[in-house]
Amino acid sequence: MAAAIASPSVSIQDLSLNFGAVSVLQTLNLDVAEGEFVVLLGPSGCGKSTLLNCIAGLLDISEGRIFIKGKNVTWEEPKDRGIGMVFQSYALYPQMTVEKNLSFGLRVAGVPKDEIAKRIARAAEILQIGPLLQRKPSALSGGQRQRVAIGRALVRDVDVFLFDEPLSNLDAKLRSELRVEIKLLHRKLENTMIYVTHDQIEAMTLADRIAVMRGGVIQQLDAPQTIYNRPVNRFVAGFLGSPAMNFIKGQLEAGDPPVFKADGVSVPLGRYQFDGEGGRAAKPCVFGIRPEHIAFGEAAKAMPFTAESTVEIVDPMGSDTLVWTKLGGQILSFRVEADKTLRNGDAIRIGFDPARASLFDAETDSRL
Amino acid sequence: MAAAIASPSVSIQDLSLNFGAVSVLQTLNLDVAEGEFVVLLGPSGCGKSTLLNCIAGLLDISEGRIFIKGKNVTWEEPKDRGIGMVFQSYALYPQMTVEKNLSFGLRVAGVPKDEIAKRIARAAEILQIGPLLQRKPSALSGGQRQRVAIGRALVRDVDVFLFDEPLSNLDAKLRSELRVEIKLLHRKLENTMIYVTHDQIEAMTLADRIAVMRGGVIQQLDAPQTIYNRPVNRFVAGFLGSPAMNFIKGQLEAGDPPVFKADGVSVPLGRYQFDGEGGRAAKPCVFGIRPEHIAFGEAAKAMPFTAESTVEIVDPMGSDTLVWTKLGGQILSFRVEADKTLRNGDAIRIGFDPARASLFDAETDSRL
Amino acid sequence: MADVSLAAEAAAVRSAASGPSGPRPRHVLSRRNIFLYGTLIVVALYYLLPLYVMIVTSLKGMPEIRLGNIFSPPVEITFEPWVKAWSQACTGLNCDGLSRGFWNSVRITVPSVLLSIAIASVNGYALANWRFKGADTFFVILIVGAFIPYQVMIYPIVIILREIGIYGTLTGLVIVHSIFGMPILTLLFRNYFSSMPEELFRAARVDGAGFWGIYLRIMLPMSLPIFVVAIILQVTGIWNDFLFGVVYTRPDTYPMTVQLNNIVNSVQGVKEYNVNMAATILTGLVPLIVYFVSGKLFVRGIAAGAVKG
Amino acid sequence: TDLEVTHWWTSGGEAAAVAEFAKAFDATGNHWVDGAIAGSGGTARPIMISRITGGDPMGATQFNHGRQAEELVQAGLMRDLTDIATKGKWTEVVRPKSLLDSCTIDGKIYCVPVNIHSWQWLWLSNEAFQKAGVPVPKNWDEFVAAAPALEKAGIIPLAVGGQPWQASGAFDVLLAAVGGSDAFLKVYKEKDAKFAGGPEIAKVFKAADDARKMAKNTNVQDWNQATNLVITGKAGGQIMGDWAQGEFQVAGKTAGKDYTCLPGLGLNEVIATGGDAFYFPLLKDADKSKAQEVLAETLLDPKTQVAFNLKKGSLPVRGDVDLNAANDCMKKGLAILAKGAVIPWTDQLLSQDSQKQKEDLFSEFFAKSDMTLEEAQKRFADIIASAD
Amino acid sequence: MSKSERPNQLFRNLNAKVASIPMILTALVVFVGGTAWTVLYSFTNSKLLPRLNFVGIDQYYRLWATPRWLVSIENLLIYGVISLVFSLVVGFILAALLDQKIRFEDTFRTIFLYPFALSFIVTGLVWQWLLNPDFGIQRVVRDLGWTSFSFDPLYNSSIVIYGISIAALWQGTGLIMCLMLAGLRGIDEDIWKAARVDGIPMWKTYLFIVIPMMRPVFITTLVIIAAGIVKVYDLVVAQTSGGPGIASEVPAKYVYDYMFFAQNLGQGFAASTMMLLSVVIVIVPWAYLEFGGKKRG
Ligand SMILES: Nc1ncnc2c1ncn2[C@@H]1O[C@H](COP(=O)(O)OP(=O)(O)OP(=O)(O)O)[C@@H](O)[C@H]1O
Ligand SMILES: Nc1ncnc2c1ncn2[C@@H]1O[C@H](COP(=O)(O)OP(=O)(O)OP(=O)(O)O)[C@@H](O)[C@H]1O
Ligand SMILES: [Mg+2]
Ligand SMILES: [Mg+2]
Repeated sequence: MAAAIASPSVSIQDLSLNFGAVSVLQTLNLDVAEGEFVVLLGPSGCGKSTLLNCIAGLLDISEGRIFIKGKNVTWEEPKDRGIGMVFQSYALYPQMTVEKNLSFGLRVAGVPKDEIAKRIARAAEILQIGPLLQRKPSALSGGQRQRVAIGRALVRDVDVFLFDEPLSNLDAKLRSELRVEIKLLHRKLENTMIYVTHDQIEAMTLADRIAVMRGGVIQQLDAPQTIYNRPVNRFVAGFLGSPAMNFIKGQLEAGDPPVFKADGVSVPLGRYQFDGEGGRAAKPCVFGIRPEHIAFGEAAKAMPFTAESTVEIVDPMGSDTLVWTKLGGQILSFRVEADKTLRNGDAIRIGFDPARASLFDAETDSRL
Repeated sequence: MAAAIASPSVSIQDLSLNFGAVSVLQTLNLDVAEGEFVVLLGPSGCGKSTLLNCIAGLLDISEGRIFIKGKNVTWEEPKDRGIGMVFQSYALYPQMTVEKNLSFGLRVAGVPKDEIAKRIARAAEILQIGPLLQRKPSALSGGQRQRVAIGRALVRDVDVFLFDEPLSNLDAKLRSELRVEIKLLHRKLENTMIYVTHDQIEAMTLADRIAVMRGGVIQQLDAPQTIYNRPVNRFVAGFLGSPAMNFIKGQLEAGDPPVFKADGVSVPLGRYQFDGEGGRAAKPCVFGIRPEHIAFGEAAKAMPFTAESTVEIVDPMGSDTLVWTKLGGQILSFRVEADKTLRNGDAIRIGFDPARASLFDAETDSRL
Repeated sequence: MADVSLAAEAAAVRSAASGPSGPRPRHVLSRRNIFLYGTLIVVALYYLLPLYVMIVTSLKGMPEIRLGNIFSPPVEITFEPWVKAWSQACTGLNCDGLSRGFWNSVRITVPSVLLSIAIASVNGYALANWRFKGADTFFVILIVGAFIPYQVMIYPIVIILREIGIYGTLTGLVIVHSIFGMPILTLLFRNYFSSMPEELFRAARVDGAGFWGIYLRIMLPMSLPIFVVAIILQVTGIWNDFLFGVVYTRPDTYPMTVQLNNIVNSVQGVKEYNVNMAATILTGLVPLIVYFVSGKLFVRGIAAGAVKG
Repeated sequence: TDLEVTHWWTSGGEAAAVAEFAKAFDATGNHWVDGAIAGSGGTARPIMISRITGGDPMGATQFNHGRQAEELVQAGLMRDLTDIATKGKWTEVVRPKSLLDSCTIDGKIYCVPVNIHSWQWLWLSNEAFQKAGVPVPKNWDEFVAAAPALEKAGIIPLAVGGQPWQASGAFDVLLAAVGGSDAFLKVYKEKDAKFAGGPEIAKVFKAADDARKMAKNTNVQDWNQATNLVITGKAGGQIMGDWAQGEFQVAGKTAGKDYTCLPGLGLNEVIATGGDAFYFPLLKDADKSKAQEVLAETLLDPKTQVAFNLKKGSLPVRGDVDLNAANDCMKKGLAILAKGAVIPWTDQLLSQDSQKQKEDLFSEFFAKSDMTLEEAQKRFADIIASAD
Repeated sequence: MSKSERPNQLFRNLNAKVASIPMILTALVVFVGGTAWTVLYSFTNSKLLPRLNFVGIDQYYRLWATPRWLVSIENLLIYGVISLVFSLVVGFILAALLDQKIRFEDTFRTIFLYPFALSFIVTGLVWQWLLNPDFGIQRVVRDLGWTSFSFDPLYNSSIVIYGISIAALWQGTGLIMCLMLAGLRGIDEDIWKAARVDGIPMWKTYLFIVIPMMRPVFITTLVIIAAGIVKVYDLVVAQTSGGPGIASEVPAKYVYDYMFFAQNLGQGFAASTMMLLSVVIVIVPWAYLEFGGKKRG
């Protein structure tokens, strides 16, 4: 984890939250630096929306404190926290036109008319909702509503933006466009953003750091590449990446280099970077390797580790094809370009570089 | 478009629908075969949900006819159409627990108690909502609500399922799991499915055929690979694929082989498969090539067409990296593996096979 | 791991710095509470003042009322007016007070309330969710009907009931109550149902529920607050109704309001204010109990979380 | 046989009076089913009429005798009582004769008058005059003269409640007292609009203006609240019908000592014969029809009459009964009746419609001190002109 | 191909139509029928019993020449505006206060609502007492030393109609509050959250977001109040009987008095036809805009 941030924009300390008997967040700590873009990732129901709601001051927390811009806002009203928020359920004002929805907060804040018009025009352009400005939410499609909800946050001039899955109902094209827009916006405004998403591409491309949550606890908070390449535990490893990381159960055998052994395979781990020394002791462990890190055919030969195998299933996915095979008696998938013609039963050679693998303690699931 | 299906499960004929002055669907025709899995794709607001609602009988259509299982159901009640539906907005019954939500349709249909219990147990297992069964929708997270909404359709034993973005609020892991489940379910039940999604992977992996819509009109209805590789027009080409297809404006020059010319580049189209003869005449056109079909470095040399270029932007995306460069004075992106280290300004060689490109008339935007 | 402990340390350092933490405190005497409860209590006093006068008066004897101050508490508390109102006051020759009509009132009120709410809520539901051609026209007529003074309709209704042959029966009265309750109640339900998210209705239709299924199982449980309002309206209206109760029934089924009216409304003769007050409070008790009990059904935010968008 | 009888006598004294009828009727072997509906006729009448026209008539029903039931009779819904009347020699016993006239339509008798209520009384509080230091007046004029003294003592000279019929009734009483019986009949019976607009009636309006000024501080609605002002000495007097006496009695006051009653305002000692009567709807059931006959006879039975009227505080319709138990004021009334100084009351002379218009006029007149006498008289004449 | 025909319109939504039969019958037979009957007889000189003895527009002529009718109309307008404005405002504010998750909500709600349960025959009397200058509030205040205090709204012709409204509000706002409360309870929590984040003050949230969302409830309330206003009768009778003089007369009382006291049905019918006519002129166009046309109100 990165060192403590000197003057965090948003700082959450020992936050706990219960809904009656259900404990949703447990002594959660999170520091977000000024101007940072943090993405919250985690399985459905892990408490991401709840966390955002706590930061916004919309839920009364059970314990802990929240600082925004160095100010303790634990007991502040949402409006005094300097935040803008996009709700997962949109929460548009149903009787107002799109334009009114966008401008209402500004008008209340007393922003001058032409300034409002300017900001709305800008948001409408970014979000491509110009022609919808005079409609009411009930006459909009799901994606259109979502865009209006984003627009409502965008027009506000605040330090901290909270986005709860703002792009989930949009098509890929629009999504990638908006992703770019949000990134640009962030660069320009330099405000802090906390962003919940399910889309890993979104997470990877947008985030300065990603917080992976599970059951109300942050598992890992790190730069996207670190999270992707050096997940701290098996949950994080498995959660990120699509298609998911392959896991092969086996045994770590001490030695120099240590070797990973599973049914008929042994992978020398000379190039693997252990997390400290303790990890090198012999113990049952799980070996993880991402499908895209597995080479095949000619390329495989160049890899530090290679093996023979047969194709079990071929799954075309448009731009690439996913191929399922077996290693050490356990299922393994890897990606090949879509034009490679492989058939079930074809004998193939695969290979990878153990330096890119991840090794987890079979018991504690944490990285070795 | 594929030839008319002999005995379609769902057949939509000349369907039009207006909301007052706004015309949302225009003389739309769609035949879905028995047991087929059709995915509707299209930009936000193009009328996908509206189309599903029409099929379900929830909107009174303005014109046309709808057949389900050979029966004209244009004026039938939704309940008499033998359909199950997942709503984009979930539409859970707020006063009922999750369990009641799931069992409602069955209880209405008079399914025996133990049968209901069995089906719910199964749906709960698939959707991982077992522990939530006694909660009310208001105590669920967004994703959990969505799963309940899916469950409500799953437990029903119907011929036609209509899914409106059923996975949009789920995390990647769950999404891919459910995708598999839905696929398996479809194989097992062999019922017809019409499925709206924004996720191209979902569309590509699930669909027997994909219908790409735009502004209430179906642009192309074909197998996923065909749509991906041979889009009928520039809209479809640009809409599918992420990162999106590169488009280069230029001129088609007749000859044998015909040649595509743009500022300083000329691509011989000997290997390109034209749509009929008319396309070969000289005219302004747009040349489209997908980022993943562009080879780089060594691999580029083997390609029928190669060119020199410089790297403009490098955009890491986790498993791969997107590289932006220029061709014929126009921007071009291509994908390289994440570990390839490229820097802005690097001189590189790229290449591709024109057979994999798509050529569009600059005026009509349709495929040549 | 080292980093984690470092961060924790840093956090520990900062949390030593004092500042609010934990749940937002709820001050009993916050400005908001003082304003809120202050306003409520002041308004409540205005509402309670007449009740106070009524109760005080009902506990005084007539001489004290003749002379005294209406606000002064009774010098000598007497429950006689209450006893008299309940069991001794005469309707003409029958001197058994309000108790006489009590069961009649119950027998009139229960079916009338049930029937009128049932009919009107179904109407409202049909109008809001199953619009058919011409429905609006009937509805507008109904709304205009809400403005017709009851008295004007007495004779036409007498004629109608006479022609169907249910004049003077309990059935006739129940129907009359349903008819006059219909405009307002239908409006009430129609508007409430139409503010419900349409997707719910659609989902239920796809789930195979028909007209009645959706009504009973989806709409009804979601609209408890409005049913409470309807019950309040109807119980009060019908329980306190005098005109219809007496015009469209026979003496043996007169409701207790006839007795109340008799106690209160004698033009020539002595007015026993204390008995009047007691009788009024007694008569009002049944609706009051209904209010209090049904008030629990004012559930908070029932539709919350149902729908996105 | 059970016979349902509807009426609007529901207060204590009234109910006790009705009980006498019931007792007498039950004694004949029939059964009086009581259908009391309180309120004034305005509440009760639509109910009764609905019942009758709705095809579910009661056995007998009270109306103010006079013109209220005229149309029901004309519509053939009421029973002709001529036979019974002939048998009971009603024409001879009922006194004054005008009572029976109001029951007679096209030569047939349709109702049984049961009592006489008279309006012509001025009730005075002896205590109030004592306080003001003036003698208790003997007639209206003295009363008007004493008003300033009363006012000085903080006493309202004349109490007139806010209900419209009180103002209108007070005017009618003034008309008969100040204008005289002839004028009264000329206006209300002959409906001579010109006369009503003329100088003689202007005098009455002058008196009414006095009354209006004397009454201007009355801040009560109900007639009995107004009476109460007199009882407690807060007001000097009140023009009200004989039913006011009940209030004095309940309050334990004695006529002559605590209060004084002046019939005909002490100017013109006449009594108007308003009152109540019973009508019998036409029934199909032969048994009930029989019972109706019995009831009709019972109502006019001398014993029943005495018992009833003593309780009710009204005068009996038969001259041949003995009323020793009557109190002071009642005896005064009886004496006047015996002299034959009677006039018919407006109930018998005017349609309810005209009555109502009159009420509207006078309640406005009494409340609006800036309404001129000329204007009021002109409107009064208009009402008389269109009266029927 | 023949199957593609729209099915007979009569059988679409058949259940809904069947369920609406009571409403249709009521609307047609009772309201339209009854109204037509009333209008017809308003052209006759019916007295105690309805009789078809036509006299043209005589009844109307007389009606509009009657000062009491004119006063009634004026009073109705004043009373209508006052009670409409105040019961909406007060009712809504009370509901909003009760909606703050307060303690004893049940108790407060019942207190505000109880007057609705009590018959006005007697509560009218109590208000008459309370407002009586001789022994009501005025007297109490004067006894406390403020001798010039004057508060006698029921006994002063020029303000009596306002005085009547005091009791009207006391009796009627509770119900309005309940209606509003029911409406408030139907509003999605997320809307509140969104407004809080947007920094919209509570009162503005109510005014600009919540109230417009409650439009259907307001319409219902409006109709209930308006119908109550047009029909107002008991209230006046119980407190002033239309007095002092005719200062607090209202049209419904005119109708009632002339139908049943004056036994002049023709006049009563003419007056009620006038009332109905004005209601129709206001309501029908509005109702068509509100309820007709659009798919959902
Ligand atoms: N009630 C309505 N009145 C007018 N226009 C409407 C109404 N409902 C939807 N529309 C419009 O119809 C078009 C199609 O809507 P639809 O909901 O079918 O889109 P969609 O394809 O499902 O989009 P999304 O992917 O964003 O959900 C949209 O442009 C929308 O604005
Ligand atoms: N009012 C409530 N009462 C009880 N439990 C609740 C309530 N609201 C949410 N929860 C539970 O709290 C947990 C966290 O919910 P939250 O909405 O924060 O999830 P999330 O991470 O946003 O999920 P998603 O990605 O599906 O939106 C869930 O398990 C949910 O069921
Ligand atoms: Mg969430
Ligand atoms: Mg949609």
